[in-house]
Formats: sequence, structure tokens, C-alpha cells
Amino acid sequence: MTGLRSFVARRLLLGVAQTVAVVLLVFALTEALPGDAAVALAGDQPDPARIAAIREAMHLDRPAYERLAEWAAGLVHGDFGTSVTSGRPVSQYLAEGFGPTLLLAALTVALLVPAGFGLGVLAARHEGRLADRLISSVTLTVYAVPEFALGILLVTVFALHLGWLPPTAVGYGTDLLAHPAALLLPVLVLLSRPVCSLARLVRAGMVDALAAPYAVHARRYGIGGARVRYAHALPNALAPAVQQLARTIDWLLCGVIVVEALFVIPGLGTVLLNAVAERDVPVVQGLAVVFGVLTVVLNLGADLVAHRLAPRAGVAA
Amino acid sequence: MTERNDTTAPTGACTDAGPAPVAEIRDLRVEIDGRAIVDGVHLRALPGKVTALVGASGSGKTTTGLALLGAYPSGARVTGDVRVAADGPAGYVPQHPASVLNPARRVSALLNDIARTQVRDLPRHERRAAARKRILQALSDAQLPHAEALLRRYPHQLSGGQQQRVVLAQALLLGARVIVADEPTTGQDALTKSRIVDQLAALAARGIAVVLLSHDLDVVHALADEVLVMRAGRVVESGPVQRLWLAPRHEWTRQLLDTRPSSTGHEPPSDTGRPVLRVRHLTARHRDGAHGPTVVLRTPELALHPGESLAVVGRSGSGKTTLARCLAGLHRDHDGQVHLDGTPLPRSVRQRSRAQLAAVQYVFQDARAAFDEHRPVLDQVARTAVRLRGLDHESAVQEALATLTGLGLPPEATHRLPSELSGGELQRAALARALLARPRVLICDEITSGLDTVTRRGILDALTDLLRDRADVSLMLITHDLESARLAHRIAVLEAGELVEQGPAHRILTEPRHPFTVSLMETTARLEAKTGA
Amino acid sequence: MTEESDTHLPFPGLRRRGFLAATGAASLGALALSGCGGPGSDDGKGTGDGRPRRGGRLRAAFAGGGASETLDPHLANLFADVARAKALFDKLADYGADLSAQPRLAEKWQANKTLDRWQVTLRKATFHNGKPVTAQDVLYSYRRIADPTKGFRAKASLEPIDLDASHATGKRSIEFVLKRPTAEFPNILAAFGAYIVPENATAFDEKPIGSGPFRCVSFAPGRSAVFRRYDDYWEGAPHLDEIEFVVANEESARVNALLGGQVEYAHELDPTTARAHEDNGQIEIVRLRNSAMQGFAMKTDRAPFDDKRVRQAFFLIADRKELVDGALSGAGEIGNDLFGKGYEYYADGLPQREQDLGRARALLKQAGAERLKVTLDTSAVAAGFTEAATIFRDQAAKAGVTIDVKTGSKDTYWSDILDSGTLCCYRSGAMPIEAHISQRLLTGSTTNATKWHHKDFDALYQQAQSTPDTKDRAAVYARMQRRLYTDGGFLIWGFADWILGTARKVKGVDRKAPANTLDWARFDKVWLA
Amino acid sequence: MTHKPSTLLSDTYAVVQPRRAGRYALGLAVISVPLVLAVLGPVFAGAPGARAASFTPGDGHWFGTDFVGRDVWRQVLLGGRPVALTALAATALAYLVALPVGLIGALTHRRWLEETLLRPLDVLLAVPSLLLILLVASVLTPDAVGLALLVALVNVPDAARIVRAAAADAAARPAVEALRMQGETWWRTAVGYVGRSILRTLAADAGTRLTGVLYLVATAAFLGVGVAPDAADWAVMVDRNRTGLFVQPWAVVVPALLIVALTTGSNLLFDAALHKPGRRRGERKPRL
Repeated sequence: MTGLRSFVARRLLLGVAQTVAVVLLVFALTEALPGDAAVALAGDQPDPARIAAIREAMHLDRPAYERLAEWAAGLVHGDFGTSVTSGRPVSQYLAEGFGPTLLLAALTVALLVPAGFGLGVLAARHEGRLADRLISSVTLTVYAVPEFALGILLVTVFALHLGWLPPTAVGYGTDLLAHPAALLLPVLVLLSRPVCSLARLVRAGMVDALAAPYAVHARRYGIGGARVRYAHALPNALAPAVQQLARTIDWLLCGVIVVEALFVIPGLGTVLLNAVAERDVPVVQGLAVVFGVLTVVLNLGADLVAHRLAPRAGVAA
Repeated sequence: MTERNDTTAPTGACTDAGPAPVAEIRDLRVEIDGRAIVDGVHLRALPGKVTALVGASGSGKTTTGLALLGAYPSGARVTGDVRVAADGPAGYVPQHPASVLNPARRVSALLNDIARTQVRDLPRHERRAAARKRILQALSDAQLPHAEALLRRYPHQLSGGQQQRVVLAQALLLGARVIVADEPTTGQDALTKSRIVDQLAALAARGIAVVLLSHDLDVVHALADEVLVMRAGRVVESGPVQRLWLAPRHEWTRQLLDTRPSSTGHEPPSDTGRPVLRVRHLTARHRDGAHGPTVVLRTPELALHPGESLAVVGRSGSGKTTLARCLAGLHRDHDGQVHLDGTPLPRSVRQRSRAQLAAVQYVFQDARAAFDEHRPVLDQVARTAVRLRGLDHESAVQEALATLTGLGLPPEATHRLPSELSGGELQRAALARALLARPRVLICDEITSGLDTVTRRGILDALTDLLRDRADVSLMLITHDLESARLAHRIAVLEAGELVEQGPAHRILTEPRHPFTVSLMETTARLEAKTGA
Repeated sequence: MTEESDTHLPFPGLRRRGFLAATGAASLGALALSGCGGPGSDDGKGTGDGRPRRGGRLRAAFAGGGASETLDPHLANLFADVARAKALFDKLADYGADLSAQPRLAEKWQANKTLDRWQVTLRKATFHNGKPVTAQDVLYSYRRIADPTKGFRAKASLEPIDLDASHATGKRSIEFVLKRPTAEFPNILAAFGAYIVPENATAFDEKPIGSGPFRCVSFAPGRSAVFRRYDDYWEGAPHLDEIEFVVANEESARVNALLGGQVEYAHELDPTTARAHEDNGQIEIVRLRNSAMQGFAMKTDRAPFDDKRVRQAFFLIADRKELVDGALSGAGEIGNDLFGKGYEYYADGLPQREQDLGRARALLKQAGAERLKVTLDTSAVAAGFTEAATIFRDQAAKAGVTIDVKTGSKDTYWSDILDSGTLCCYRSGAMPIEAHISQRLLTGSTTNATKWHHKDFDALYQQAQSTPDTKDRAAVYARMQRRLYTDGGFLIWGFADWILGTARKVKGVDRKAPANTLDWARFDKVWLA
Repeated sequence: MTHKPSTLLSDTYAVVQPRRAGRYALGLAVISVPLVLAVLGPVFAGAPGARAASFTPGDGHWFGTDFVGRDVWRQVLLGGRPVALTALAATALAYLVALPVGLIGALTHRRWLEETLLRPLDVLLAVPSLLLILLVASVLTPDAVGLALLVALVNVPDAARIVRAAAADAAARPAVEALRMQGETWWRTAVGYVGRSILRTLAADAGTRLTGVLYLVATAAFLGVGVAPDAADWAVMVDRNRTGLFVQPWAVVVPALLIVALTTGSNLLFDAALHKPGRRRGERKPRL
């Protein structure tokens, strides 16, 4: 469909603009931070001469726009530049941090979808009854609990008091898959808020869809309850939920920063925090690009799925 | 009460020793919050017969019809007996077939699910093919032959007629012995109506019992074998259609059946040369996202003279609403000029001066949607006089009240919220809202479609009175319905965006020239002929 | 001048890591309430721990530096860096528990009469590749550190050495030529980051070669480093087979990992964590006393603190006990406005200062500074800073002084407070008193946060550095400290403990050494019971 | 022909409608505790007592002492206002910007105006919110007001999109065209009608957004942004006192419960307000 193609093309163009804007914004912000990598590195030994020497060693004495231009030129060739503080390539930072974060995110999303949809459908199915009340109020409450608080709580209960699970992923390095038990709590914490919002969204959509004439019609014609729920009502409840799912990437990122710190998982969130603290601008930039591209691609994907699910939204007259 | 007597006697069919009914309702009472919306209704649906429930909106006919499907309003208390033949539930064709088609699934989804249940006893590998065959058969029975491609489409990609036939095919595939058709022809033009009538007749011919819920008396007369007349939840009269038409016993039935056009043709005003509104070389486009602009209307020349009424007739999608909206300034995307008294009107309402706004007023098809649901009707109507004529609030309210009551709205109703008024009342209020501007040109866009006969007649009467009382107002009546068009002095016929014919009403109605107009007239005639009028 | 003690550097790092963890940088320590350290605080390593057992792998959790971490010992900046560096490398000397220099790779040192030429003899030691540690290695290492194009931290410490004139006098002996007399030359050898690397070593990320007790097995920056026992270590092979350093920036994560048995050693815990687990037998809590000086720095070159009566009034405003209890959660000891409690040369004869609001008011009145308004700069840069600031604000209010607490950026705090403002929160890790003076209290000091510029004070320092006799030198230091006690710019209200947690089977952890001294984070003497 | 056995239909369809009043009462009950504490707490807080050692339970302190030895109960009394105010202010601010932007975007027929207003927000939407907060916060070291502004800023794009979508829906209704035909003012059309029509959508969104804002404020505190680390603020208390969780749990549990009550309660209230009022229009077509 040409309509679809031009839609995708326009969205991609917007995505590129978004990513560029994000990078510029991040660059401007990191440049505007008081102090630079040299000051940050000097710490409580702010000997001016030493700061100057470090600055020179890091090539920070060059004007900001020159550094940006050089970095951007490199980016065009797929080169993310090198870290100011360690001199290692930024791509290495990204590559090393990407694994654990991707694993966490993928696991979370993989569980998020069935859990969120399952709970939402369950609540909608028993609308107004105990199961619904229970699910609704629990999701509401858990939604309000920040990750760090939940993380501490879960660790205290399941790892320290009961001793069922390892409290952190310390020492497991990037090979987290070999220690599935260590992943359980982090994923649970990451899952908590998105699941709640997704479940609530699916519930609302399902309540509407199940009451919609087409669902009643299908039921009237003898189609089984489960089939009506999943094959006929759910696709209609899906579109807003899928949009929300794309929005979850932002949440996951927030959550990942906290969760990685809490459970000692060396992923992108940790890299980001360190880079911001060290004023390691190229690394922050690289991350901004990665996150920007991810956000754009996921949103585009969500739009396409939503478009597929609710075809009226896109093409309808 | 006479109703009592009538209702206790079940439909005439049961007196015959004819075939057993495939569905039967006995002494149905549906109550919400202690108020009965259906009370003591009996109904028998016989195979191959069309049983019609007629009545104004709110008379309980829909509730009764849906009871056959086992559906009741939420929170309702139901007593009585509903029986349906065991081999297949009742089929249902709603007024808006799109509402029962799942927007997120292809057309084939529900058909597949229905067919699957029927092929369970076949060997696994044969099931698919067998199900497919059944589906195609059902579609072809519903007059959708060669529908393979259609199955892959989404509901919104089908035309209204196709949607209706798909819904019908679902019922046929199901093997329904009874099919409830809810207002299948409401708001449709004569050509479509006649097609639907044929279709329902074909259903009955297949031995299916059809329960027709309608306020379209032409269709009822053309189709029904038995008619139940409902009012306020009760059946006031029932019997074979001929008997009812020829000798209605109940006063309400008489009122309902009094279909003669209220009034036709005043003398057209002497042609006073300068038109009040003049359209030249109008080309309107629609833009829908990907496809780019499509031209939906071309009107080289159209004029409206002071005191004149012009009916614009056409099928749905012919561009007549777009024409009206262009004139009202609600459809910006057009070229060409619209002159008011010789001066060009800005394209968009937003750029029109108050005087210009007041001069051209527009009444919407869907009155309920055209009112703010949060404010009392009177307030909203009065605002026209405040904004467009600079009246202060007090006098505006006074005038609004006078206009509203003049149009037949009870004074106490004017202080209510729109949701508390009936469709007919709201349409009157909408008319009042436009009239308060003292318009030179009043554009009425299908304002009677979707209303039952009695209400419609009331509105049309109000319009007629208006034309008589205010000689300076020119009326533009957008309609698909030739009966309403009779009201006008002149008629313009639109087809597929082109203005195919225009002229004095009697000339168009008696000797149409364009082939399309001819076919339109013929179908209407055929429908009326069927009704035996 | 002098060495930079290791100490403070780590803090910025910490805090950087601590970025996430507002509470992270624990620091402060002792249960001043109960007045006693944990069990076994009676003496140093080993006692009561039974006979050392050989073997096993110890996992130690530190706050780390993320993916930018390096094994280059000269770049060591954080506690984790230092702990790794001292496992892989040696310095010529290191600090004892009282911050006096103890010989390490240097077997002995000998000065000439004028204290500007020092003969250093190396002990017999080998690098992990079997090559002996030679004078050339030492000179190469020092010259690398002093490279003006690099910003190595120890460069400033080595400044007194004239490296062009210094030379090897034998395979294992060097003559260091100094630019001026320096009685505390051994402190330079113990300076933070002054590690000895093999001649011409430039790359350290892939299996670096050192002379320390452990050899590098693997290193993943920001995650973990695995080192193996070096059997030919000059001081005797470590008890442990292997040590793994893991990075966990969140304090709670370190504690949880320790409680969950994922690590056996957790560095830098919160006082409250310590209190929670001190006596429940799950883990062992170790408090390293006097590890971090806590105070306020008054800029003595500007109003209102250019008047020494105002400074004295401020000394009297502070309720030190309340500050230690509140800001350090009780984990520390009160201070007496002098740096280096318990260190060599500390003037412990001076009377403990107490809060005296009446005299403080009187002094302020004399100085014409009633209704004084001061801005106190603070930042979440170190644990206890903001708490101390608000507590002190409340205390000052009782003396009629209005303090406006201004919270600044963590990342640039130290360079912000160096020259601007009048009053700020300050802290310092352990370093010799001499280093504290040379870095912070001389006219030419690079980090003179109190702007203490006094020619006579500078002269006293030079005099001390030219005094060969320890006793005489101690007398000069005492004079200097008395001066600072009377009207100096540092209001030092406490010394925080440094708190470690270990699994109960970990033995041989030194309980006396302040953070950054030789026996702190020294894993070659540790064993698993 | 067989017939289905006739079914006795009475009562089968008597659907229990969830009682709205009950929902309101529950929401009110849950939210009133934190709200009353937030509003009146400071009045009753009184003068600060002497500091005790940190994290000591009991000993004249109802809920023990916090991480710097202050009375937890007093901190609780003082700490509600900033949380509630920051969260409410941030939510309100977000809408203050999002509403006009969304309304104008939905009502204007000028494509360029819509694009200029909404495209920049799309860009902002692509910035991970925590990254934005971290960066801006480190540049500006915001105070409570700054934090509210920042959190509001993060919420604006999303809120504006929701307002625009809902308003576009309402603006496409004939009622708006009818208002235009009446020559009604922009204000009455946009605010009086469209604004009024999207109120329910907004209320629903505001409920979740408030929770999200509270979450952000609390997480920002966890990351050390925006509030003084020793401020009397429930979110900060939860974070700062959590080191003492094992020694003195009250310092964490009490403020945490209050925050959860605040968000849960407000959501319950919004839910109740939104709960579809039972069918009022008995005459209309029954919903199937």
C-alpha cells in the first residue's frame, strides 16, 4: 500500500529528526553542565594545573562545536568516537552494556505481554467482581511504588529473609543467562509498573470490547467465550495497549538504571550514570543515539502494529 | 382499554392451523427501574413469513425484537416466555451492520468461527475446505457471489450494502430459522431500499421467518405478512398487513398510517431575478490521508432565489451533503464561488462575518450530536441571537423560548439537557437554533432521516409553516427521499458528485429527463406500487 | 612538597559512583554511642583469628568506576582502583596505621645531612614475569608519573624530586636528588599512586605485570577483576588462591551481596547497616577508625572569617557530639579542630573544645558581627555533608548567627569551593599531617581551601622539613598545630569510621588501619577459615 | 419441531451495578489520611525537638528517629506538603501547557500551527525522561519549584498528545460546527464545549499522571535530584531512611504507606468519578 509506505517514510524521517534533536539536546545539556570531565576526574584534588593537564590530555580544550562536528562526522561512518576518560571506543561501552540491558528488557517484555494481557483480560472478564477489584486495586497500588522501593522490599523478603533467590547479580558479569535465578528479582521489579499500566489499559479496552455489539453478536451466534474474548474482543483492546507497550521503552530505561544499580547488573543504565557523572560526553552521546533510535523504531513498530490492529485509524476515510 | 383486547389476541397467524412458529414470545414484560418498556407482548414468527413491528422510536419494538435474540437492556427485569426453534438461534441484522462487524478483524473471522462449529464431525483434513465451501455458499445466498476477495477485507473497506449482506450471510451460515432485521432501510435512498426489500423477501422465500422492526411504512407494507403496531411498550393493534392498511382499528394506527404528504407545492414565488445564493463552478474535494484529494462534487451552476425552496436529491455518497456544507462554510476544501446577494462568501465559517453567518444557517442531520450535551437546550438556542444578532441574554432567551414553543416544543422541555429530549424534539430545537439567526438561507441536511413517520411529518409540517410565514427565507432541503422533496418548489438531482438535473419540482417528479432521475422515480414508484397504494 | 595522601581522591570517585546512591558513600562510622568498636577491635590483624589457612577465593565488592576503569596503577583514583593496584603492584613505601611511612619495596632509606639527597635501597623482589625489580624500574615509574603531558595524580606528590638528577647507583640502589630539604621524603615514596611498574610498561589493561602479591588473571572494567596468588611474592605468598574484585556501586547491593553469600568482603558500608548487622552474627563488621576528617572550611582571607574572633566563635558554636551523632550516625569520633587524630605528630595534648554559646556570642559581639549572616556551601558530594550543614545551621542559630545552607553540584563541588564562598563543608581522607599542611595550608598549596596564607607558618613548615631529628620536628609540628587550633580556618568536628563488612569465615582483616593505609584492603594477609 | 425449554427470565438479568458512592467513600477514606496530614501536618508539627541518635526506635518518639536523629513523626507531619504540592503542581503545570497546546492543535485548521506546536513535543517524547531529568537537574540543580517544572516538562508531550487526541475527537463532532455556525467565540467553543467534553478523558489521564508524577518525584529524590537530601519530604524520607530499614523500619514504612495511600486514593477517586454513570436514558436503545 503506497499509503502505508509513505506513512513509514514520513515516520522514519521524523525519527531521524527526533534522534538528531535528542543528540543535540543531550550535547547542549552535557556541555552546559558545570565542570567537565577534567573537573569531575580531579574530584577533591582540584589543583588547577592538574585540571588543565587532564583537560589537554582529553582534548577538552578544543571548542565544543569542533568536538561535536568531529563526533558527528564519525557517526556517519558508524564510529561512535572514543571515551574521553578512558580512551576506549564508545562502541565497546555500548556493546558491553547492551547485552545485559537487552536481556533484561527482552525478558521483561516477554513476560510483560502475557502477564499484562492476562491480568487485563481476567479483570475485564470478571468486571465488577472480586477478581476485578483485586486486580484493579493491586495494579493501582503497585503502579504507585517506585522501582527502588519495590526492589529493596523484594530483596529483603525473598533474598535475605527467605534466602530463595540471590540478592544481586554480583560477580555474574554479563553472562546473566547462566544464572537465571539472579534475573528473577530484577525482572520482577522492572515488570511491576509496566504490567500494572498495561493490565489496566487492556482491562479498559476489553471491558469496552466485550460489551461492543460485535462481541455480543459473536456470542449470540454461539461462538465460545474464550474465542470471543481472545479472537474477537482482544484485537480491539490491543491497539492502545500496543502504543503503551512502545512507551514502555522509556520506562524500562528509567527502571533499568535503578534496577541495574540495585542488583549490580553492568548494563547500559550503569554506563549512562557513570558517563554522566564523569562528563564523558561521547559516551553520553552514543547512548543518546542508541536510545533515540530505539525509541523511534519501537514507536514506529507500535504504530504499524496498531495500524494493523485498528486499520480504520490509519487509512479510513 | 382497547389495546388490552388487541394484545390478548395473538397475531392472526395463530388462529390458522398453519405451520408451527419457529419463534414465539408470550406475555413479555421488560422493566427498567420499575418502569415497563415492554409490557404484555405476544409475537409469533412463522417460517416464510415476514412479521413487522412498527411504531415510533421508543415504542419498545427494538426491545421486543432483541428479546428473540436473548438480549435485554442491562439492569432490566424480564418476565415472560421466549421460545426459539432449537436448530439454530435467531439471526440478527441491525440497523447499522457495521456495528456488529469486528473492526479489527477481517470479514472472514466470524464466518470462519461459525462454520468451524459445523464441520467438527468431518475428518480433520476436510474441515477447512468444507468450512470454506459453506461460507461461500452463505455469501452467495446473501447475494454476494464470488466473494473470495471480499473475505480478506476489513469491514471498513466494504460498502454499507456489502456490510449488510455479510451480516445476513452470517445468519444464513448459522442456519437461523428466524432473522430479526432492525430498521434495515432507515436513512436509505429509494434504490437501496428497494434492494433491501428484495433481499428480505428472498429470505422469506427461503422459508425463514423474518421479524422486521421498522418505522418505514412503505417497506413494511411491501414486505410484511403480519404487522404489530406498538406504542409505549404495548401492542395496540395487530393483524395482516392488508387489513391494517385498509381498516385500521386503533386511532394510533390510523395516525401512523396516514402517509399522505402533508402539503405540496405552494406557488413558487414569482421569479424575482436576483438569486439570494448563487453557486458557480464549485468543485469540492475530500482529502483522506494517503490517497490525496479526490473530487467529490462538481456543481457548475446552482441558484436559490428568495422565498424559494430547493430540494437537493441524491443517493448517499452523491455529494449532496458536501454541497450543503460548502455553502454553510463547513467544508473548506473547494474551488469556485458561492455568492450571497452577489458578494462572494468566504470559504470557511471562521472567516464569515456575523451577518454572513446569520444569513446562511445549517441544520445538521444528527441533532443529538449537534448539541452540547452538558447545557440546557434553551441556553444553546438562545446563543444564536446573542452572538449573531447582538441581543442581550434576556431577550434572546425570550425569543428562543417563543421560537421553540412555536415549533411545538413543550416549554418545560426547553430547560432540559439534550439527552433528555427525543430525537424529534431535538431536531425542532436545532431548527429553532438556526431560525433565531433570522437566516436568509436555511440549509436542512437530511433532518428527517432516522425519524419515525409521525415525527417526520411533524417536522416537515413545521418547515412548511415556516415557508409560509417567512416569505423571505429560502430553504435548501438535502434529502434522499422524494417524498420530502415534494415539499420544495424546485428539485436538483445529484449523482456521483455531478449535478445531473434540476428544475421545478412537478416537472422533475412527473417527467424526469436524466436516466438517473428516471430510475430513482421508477424505484420509488415500484416501492409504492408494492405497497398497493 | 609532599605526598598526596591517597586519601581523598577516592572520595570524589565514590561519590561519583554514589551519584545513584544518595546514601551511598557511607564513610562514617563508629558506634560512638556504645563507645566500643566491634568485636576483636583490641588489636591488629590475625589475633584471635587462629592459624591462617591457605586456599580459596575471596570475592570483594567495591564501589567502582564503571566501564572507564583501568588497571593502570598511576591512574588509580577510586578505592576500588587502589585496592586492585595494591594487589598487583607495590610502592617503595606505604603508610602504617598512624600514617607514618613504612618501607615496602624500599628496604631502607638514608638522607644526607641537608635532607636533600636520599639513598634508597630496594629489597629483593621480582615482577610476575620473574624479572627482578630494579632501580631502573623505579626511575621509569616515577618519570612516567611526572610526565607533564599526563595528568597523573601522583605527579604533584613527586614534585620535590629532581628526577633528571636522580639516578641509579646500583642495580637495587637509587640516589634521589631533591629540589629542597624534605625530612618527610618517605611520605613521597608512599604517595597515592606512586606504584612501581616494570620499565617501559605502557599498557595495563591486558594482564599487567607488577610486583604485588597477586597476578592478574582477567579484568572486565566496571565489572570484575580476578587475580591469582603470586607465589614468589617477596613478603611471602598470600593465603588466598584467588581474589575477585566485583563492582557494586549501591551500598545496599554490596550489603545484600554480602548477606546473600555472593561476596565475602564488602567495602564501605553505611553506619546504619553496620548497626543493623553488627551483633546478629550473620556478618562481621569492621570499623576503621579515624579514616575521614569531617569539618567546615572557613575562608580566612575574606569577611567575616578574616577576623579570627569570628573563627573562634564558630569553633565554639559547634556541638561536636550532635554533629557526629546526626551527620555520621554516630559512627565516628569528635574532632578538636585539628587534622589527623591518632596519626603521627598529632597534637593530642590540646584541650578538647566544647560548645560554648555564651563565649561565642561575646566573641561575635567583639568582632562587631552580631546578627551575622553566612552562606554555608554544601553538596551531596559526601555522606553526612548536607546533614552536617543543617545541623550546624541549627546550632549557629542559637548563637544568633543565621546560616543559609546552599546545596551545590556534586560533580564540581571541590573545585567550586576552592576559591569561592566563605564557609563550606569539608572532608579529607587519611594522609600524614605533614601532607595535610603542605597541600592545604601553605601559601603555595594547590588546594588551600581556607586561604591560609601566612609567611611565618610557611617558614615553620620549611623548618620542620629541614629538621632531621624526629623529636625536634614533632615540636615544630606541635607549634603549627597549636596555631591552627587557636585561629585556623578548619573547624574539624569529627573523624568518621570507615566501615567494612566481611563474611564470618574471612579472617585476618586488619581492624586498625584507616582507609588508604597499607593494611586497609590488604588481601595478601587475609584467609578463609 | 422441538422448542427450547422456556427459560424463566426473571432476575437473571438483574445486574448488580457497582455502587458509585461506595467507590467514592473508599477513595476518600484512603486519600484523606495523607491529605489531612499534608495540609494540616505543618500546623501541628511544632518546634523541632533536640536531635537524638539516628535510627533509634521509641524513646519518646512515636515512630523513632530518622537518619539524622530527628523525630520521624514530626518529619511525617512536615513532609506531606512538599510531596503533594510538587506532584499536584507538576501535574497541574503539565496540563497548563498541554491543554492550550492540545486544544489549539486540535481546533486549528492551519496545518503549520499544529505542526509547530506539536512536533517539538514529539521530539521531546523521544528523550528518555529520566535522562532528561538527570541532565537538566545536573545543569540547573533545581529546587522544589524547579523539580515541579522539570517533571511537568517531561509530562507535557504525552499530556498534550492525549489532550489533542481527545479534543480532536470532540472537535470533529457536529456540535462544534453548530457552535461555529452560531458565531460562538473561540473560547466558548474550545473551553466551554471541547474542554468540557474531554474532561472525563482528562480526569482519567490525570489520575495515572499524578501517580506517574509522584513516582518521578520519588525516583528523582532517590537519584538525589531536586530536593535537599535531608528535606522533610515523604519521598526523600523513604529513600534516605531505607538504610535503617532493619533498625528502625517506621522511618520508611510510614511515609511509604502515606505516598501509596495518596496515589491509590487519588486513583480511586478518579475512577469513581469516571465510572460510567448507569444508564440514565431508559428510552434509548438498550445496549446489548
